Amino acid sequence: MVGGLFIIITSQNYLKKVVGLAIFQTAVFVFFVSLAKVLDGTAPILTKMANAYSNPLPHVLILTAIVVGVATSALGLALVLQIYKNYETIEEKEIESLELKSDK
Amino acid sequence: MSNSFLIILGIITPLFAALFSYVCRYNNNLRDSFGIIGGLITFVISLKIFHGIQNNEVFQITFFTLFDGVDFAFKVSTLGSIFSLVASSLWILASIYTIGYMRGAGEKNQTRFVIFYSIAIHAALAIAWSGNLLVLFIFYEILTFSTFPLVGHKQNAESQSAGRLYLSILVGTSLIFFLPAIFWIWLETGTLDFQDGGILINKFPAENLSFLIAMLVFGIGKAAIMPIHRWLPAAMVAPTPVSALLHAVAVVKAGVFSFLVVIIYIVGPDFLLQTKSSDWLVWLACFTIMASSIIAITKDDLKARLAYSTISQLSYIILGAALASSLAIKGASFHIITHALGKITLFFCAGAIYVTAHIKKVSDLKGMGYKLPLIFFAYTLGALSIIGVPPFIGSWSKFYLIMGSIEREFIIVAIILGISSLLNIYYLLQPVVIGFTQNSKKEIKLIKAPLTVWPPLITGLGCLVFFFYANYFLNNISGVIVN
Amino acid sequence: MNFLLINFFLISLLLVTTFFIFKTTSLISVVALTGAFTLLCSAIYVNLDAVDVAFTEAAVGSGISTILMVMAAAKLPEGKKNKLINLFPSIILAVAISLILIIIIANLPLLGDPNAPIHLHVVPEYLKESKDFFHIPNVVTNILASYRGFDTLGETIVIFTAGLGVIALLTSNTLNRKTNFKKNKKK
Amino acid sequence: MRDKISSSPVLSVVSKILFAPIIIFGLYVQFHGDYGPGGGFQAGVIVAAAFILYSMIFGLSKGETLVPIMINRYLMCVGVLLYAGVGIVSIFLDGMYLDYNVLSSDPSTGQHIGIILVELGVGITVATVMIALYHSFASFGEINE
Amino acid sequence: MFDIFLDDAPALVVVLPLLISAIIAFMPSKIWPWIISIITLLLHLFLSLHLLKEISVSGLIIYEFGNWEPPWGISFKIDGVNIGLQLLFSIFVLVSTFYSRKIFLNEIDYRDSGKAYSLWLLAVGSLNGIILTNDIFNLFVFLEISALASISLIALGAGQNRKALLAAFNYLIIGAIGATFYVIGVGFAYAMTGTLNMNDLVIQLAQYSDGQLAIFAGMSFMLIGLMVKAAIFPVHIWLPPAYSYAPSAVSTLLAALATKTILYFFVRLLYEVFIIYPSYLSLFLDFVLYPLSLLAIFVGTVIAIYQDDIKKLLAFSSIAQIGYITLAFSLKDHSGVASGFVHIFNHALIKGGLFMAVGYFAILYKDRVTLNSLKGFGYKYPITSFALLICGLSLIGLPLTNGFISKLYLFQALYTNQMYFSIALVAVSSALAVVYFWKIVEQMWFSEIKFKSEKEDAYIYLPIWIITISIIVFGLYSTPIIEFSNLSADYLISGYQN
Repeated sequence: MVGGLFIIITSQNYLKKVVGLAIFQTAVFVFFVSLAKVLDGTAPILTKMANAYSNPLPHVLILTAIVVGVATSALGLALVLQIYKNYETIEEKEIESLELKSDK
Repeated sequence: MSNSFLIILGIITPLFAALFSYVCRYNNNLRDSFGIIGGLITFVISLKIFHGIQNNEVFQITFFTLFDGVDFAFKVSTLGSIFSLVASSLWILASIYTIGYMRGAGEKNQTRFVIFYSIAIHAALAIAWSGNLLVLFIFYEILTFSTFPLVGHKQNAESQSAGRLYLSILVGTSLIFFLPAIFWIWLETGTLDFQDGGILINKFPAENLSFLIAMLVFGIGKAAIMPIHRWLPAAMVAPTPVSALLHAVAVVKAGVFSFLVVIIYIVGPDFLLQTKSSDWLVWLACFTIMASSIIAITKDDLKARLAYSTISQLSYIILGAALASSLAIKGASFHIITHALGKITLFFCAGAIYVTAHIKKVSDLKGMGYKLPLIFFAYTLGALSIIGVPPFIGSWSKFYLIMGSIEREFIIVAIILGISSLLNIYYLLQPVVIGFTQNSKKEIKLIKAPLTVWPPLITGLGCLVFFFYANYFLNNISGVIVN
Repeated sequence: MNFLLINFFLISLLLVTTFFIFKTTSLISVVALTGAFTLLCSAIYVNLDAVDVAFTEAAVGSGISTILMVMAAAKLPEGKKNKLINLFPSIILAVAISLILIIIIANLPLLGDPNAPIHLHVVPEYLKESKDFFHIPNVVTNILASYRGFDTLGETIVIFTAGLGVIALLTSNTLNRKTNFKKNKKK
Repeated sequence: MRDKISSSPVLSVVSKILFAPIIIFGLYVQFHGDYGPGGGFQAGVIVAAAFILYSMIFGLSKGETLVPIMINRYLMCVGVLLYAGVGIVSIFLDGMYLDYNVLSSDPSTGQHIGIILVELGVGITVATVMIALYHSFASFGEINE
Repeated sequence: MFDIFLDDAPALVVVLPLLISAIIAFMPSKIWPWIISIITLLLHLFLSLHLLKEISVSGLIIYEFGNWEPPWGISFKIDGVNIGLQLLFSIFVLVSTFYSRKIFLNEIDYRDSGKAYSLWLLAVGSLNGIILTNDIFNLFVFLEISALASISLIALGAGQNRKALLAAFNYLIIGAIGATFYVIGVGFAYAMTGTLNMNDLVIQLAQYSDGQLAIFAGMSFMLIGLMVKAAIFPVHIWLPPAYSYAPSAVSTLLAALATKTILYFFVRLLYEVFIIYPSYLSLFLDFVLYPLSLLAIFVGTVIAIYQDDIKKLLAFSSIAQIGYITLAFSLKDHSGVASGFVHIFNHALIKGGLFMAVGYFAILYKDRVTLNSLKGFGYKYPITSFALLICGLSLIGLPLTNGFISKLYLFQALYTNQMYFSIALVAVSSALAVVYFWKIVEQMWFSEIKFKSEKEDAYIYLPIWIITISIIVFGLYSTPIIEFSNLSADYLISGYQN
């Protein structure tokens, strides 16, 4: 998780930032789901054999969150594409210098 | 006409004058006449209110509540009636003078000028008649913003930077000090209404009073005490009628008026005398008087010299308020009138000299006394009044101020006032001396602008005449202080 | 015990993958590694008994989003090796956050403890009602569609918003009327 | 790159064979979500994957004939409307928003109906949005040629 | 029949815009999306008024989705705290939608107006969800809908200036990090309590006294996430570019409402849930929020002075104004919280009006509005300019405008808490506000330039003037705002004192 955050901050490539974001989020989801685990339990699908189930609520929340994450990265990718079209680069440093030039 | 209606009429007349001037902006004569008409109307109303106050009538009107304990209300105080009388009467003369000056100097954007001039008068009248401190503050700000276009009238780099300085000092101080001070008073007392004897006594912690006084004196930047006086000389880039407005009719007068009102009706002189919280201010005022007089001597530009003279004269009033004894406050209140009359005369003359001969500097005045005898005559009258020579009205206020300082046993202050009068003589009469004694070799073309000559003559003679009728005002002023 | 071992193994794989994503500059490789990362995650989910989540992660995370990333990467230039910016502050930040997290997680109830508050409040009701009232064995579906149906509506709308946003961004007339991809490239 | 793929006979044949089973699997996941893992999201993604596979191999324009862009976009809306509409219907039937109990005389059956409808809405939206995303990404930069 | 719907007003105010957005998304028409949006928002306003009526009778509405009792299901809660905000929201959204039509026609290709209005309604619905929701995870969902919708809208500003793309991208990355932090926080809170409902959370937190460290950490993560979203000082960097490069109508909506709704939830979380641990709360308020607010006020104002681009200037001034609000919220007493709410209301109106006017100028000037480009606008477009002037004076906080009322109550709150240094800082920063605002006025009226002007468009200046007049009216007659704010503070603070 921290690695993802690390990538976001240090990378200069916009696509890599999106990837870093995805990793960051996924890591958080893994942590969240691990809260739901019950030792010796099974998946929360009711059967006659099992008597302990893992907690289904975090699963539901994370389902939602995964979809949200995908939506975010899709939008991010679209933005990266548009940025490339307009700037012809997706490196942060180069765009900054381009903008500095155009301001003058 | 009911009393409350009079107030409304008096306050909105200048606004209507502004409106009509805008409507008739294509007809110069018609446009400029509204200033005079409006001045006459407000003058009559002010006079009526002045007499009504003398007869213990109550002039007050309340519109609505702004927040707990504070209404949007007007209520004329004794001091306010005097200030409104000064402002409205001088507006008539200033309007006449403006016509002569603006046309003679060929300024642009005359319509805008006339409109904002009227709005400034509106604000000044509303300040005079405001019923509580917040209403006063509102119109104080309106006055600042409406005079900004006048100060920056010429729209060149110099006037723009002067305008910025003007605005930033005035608005800045009022937002940083004045408004918080108002909030403070409101939080401690729950009201902001003007009352005889003040509202703070028994409610406000006495140990914090000097702090509050400091916030007020620095917050009311229009009173131009040092070190926040810089805006006043800077604003000299404006046309002379504006200087007259600033120095005599509205702006600085509104400043010292506000301060006096706060001392008399909010803090209460008794409370001040008990706590002696304003004694430090006496010394600051003395310092301002001396320092600005000395600076005035070094200035060669006539208007700049007059500006520093104003700063020193304003501090007389603050000094009076800070002394807080009944005689000193009487003198301070009366000084509003005397200084207005004297200073407007001087500025009218300076402007007239500029329009007719295009001279700004004192050293260039050589020999002009013979060419412009009427103007120089008026100038002399005004200067003598400000110096405080007896047959002129200015001597009264100085007399009372000196008496007040002796009453409070500030002997040194009395001495300083004397020294300052000597300095006055030097820097105010020097132009006259130069004008009549030295001869210039330069040929100077004169432009005729008769409308700029008569107003200073009238005010100059006024300085002389009212000396004998001073009781007419002084009786009224003595009602200011209820000891 | 097996459970913990497998978990430990998968998580160390995750760390290795993350490190390589960080190192790699070629965008396509980054994307491929990300796909691997999410697949590993879904394996972890299975191990944690979260089959629904694992299914979704496999389908959505490593399926669709990898496809999208590949397509984007195909249209983008190769990544350049840049100097790392903000390296030092981000290391500090990363270490600090990790430390905080470790301390906190040490404070949480043990992994898999059936008596943690999380398993005692609210959820037992879900399990009971699913059996007695819904007659639907997959509790996740019940909660998703019924108890927390409003969240799921929101989630559907998130997806819809993203779709709409991408359509507006990539194919709309507003953004594409001035310039054109190919022309820009030639310049 | 695409030319190479579509000219390869192996790929095109395999994908044609795979197409139908993927869709059926998707539908299975969609409606079997009550009993095993799965549901609207997963199903939507799987169905979308089938279409994406198809248009990857045979080209965008071919894919477009399968699911026209505009229809796909309208279906996006229909999915959301279906979900939100179930809520509105339950209000009509004097229940709270998204109260499935009132959809049928037996609350349990009502829940079943509600869940199935809602999951269908989710499935439609997810599938169509994914196709739309693919479309936008694939066609980006080429539409103005 | 209509009554059936009225009973479900809490759900409908949120669902209706979302539902309608799906209908209008791909409409090929140029005008119908707008008309439908207006009708929807009229209904929305009607429903909000109905809610107000209900609240004035009962004082509290808990709306249970799917008829599942909380904490099992998701619920909305409407009480004195949010009813005022809900009403303001309804009215402002309606006005700004009315305003947006001509602006969108200029800045966005007409063929995209369906999509734009669909995104607009999505943003509206989700922001409204943030106001009403009583479930900490549901909030995350709404946060994300609103973030995605507004990011897309901001990116549409790239039709004017490509920097909008960068702004949107930064917002996306930073916003997503913030949201993920929030989710971590929710995870911790859930792990310790097993519930997501805010009311139940309070009850459960009171039971589990051990493992407090995890709870504090959870709280901190949630707060950090929300601070990112609300653009509280050190994490505000996404806001200025996002507001300034978005299409003008969008900046209006975002500046007026987006951060406000999140701030509202922020304070609700603080005073309704975290109140369980007063020592933690006061630690956070005194040593985190309070200094950050002061910094925000100072830094925001100073940076605003140096801006040349008017929309950027306004955005930085927003940072400072958010600082005022959080400063008020950090005071821990009734007067502080109430004054924070007063400023939420007033600042929403002021900034809304300013962005509207500046947005119109951008259309008239056909480029980004910088200080230089405003030369002579005061004479050519007097109606809009005058509105701008009034809004600006209100921003400075001069009497007779609602900005003054805000300042009055803020001063009062600070004074009763004896925070003299803050008073001085607020006073200085409002004086500095004169500097940056006066630069605009000077350009508009005191510089001469000749150019061809168009006639002002009533469709645009009418909404601007509605806002302006409300600014004056609330300056003169502030009772409604004060009462709503006091009500909010009553609800929040009563928990604190017990």
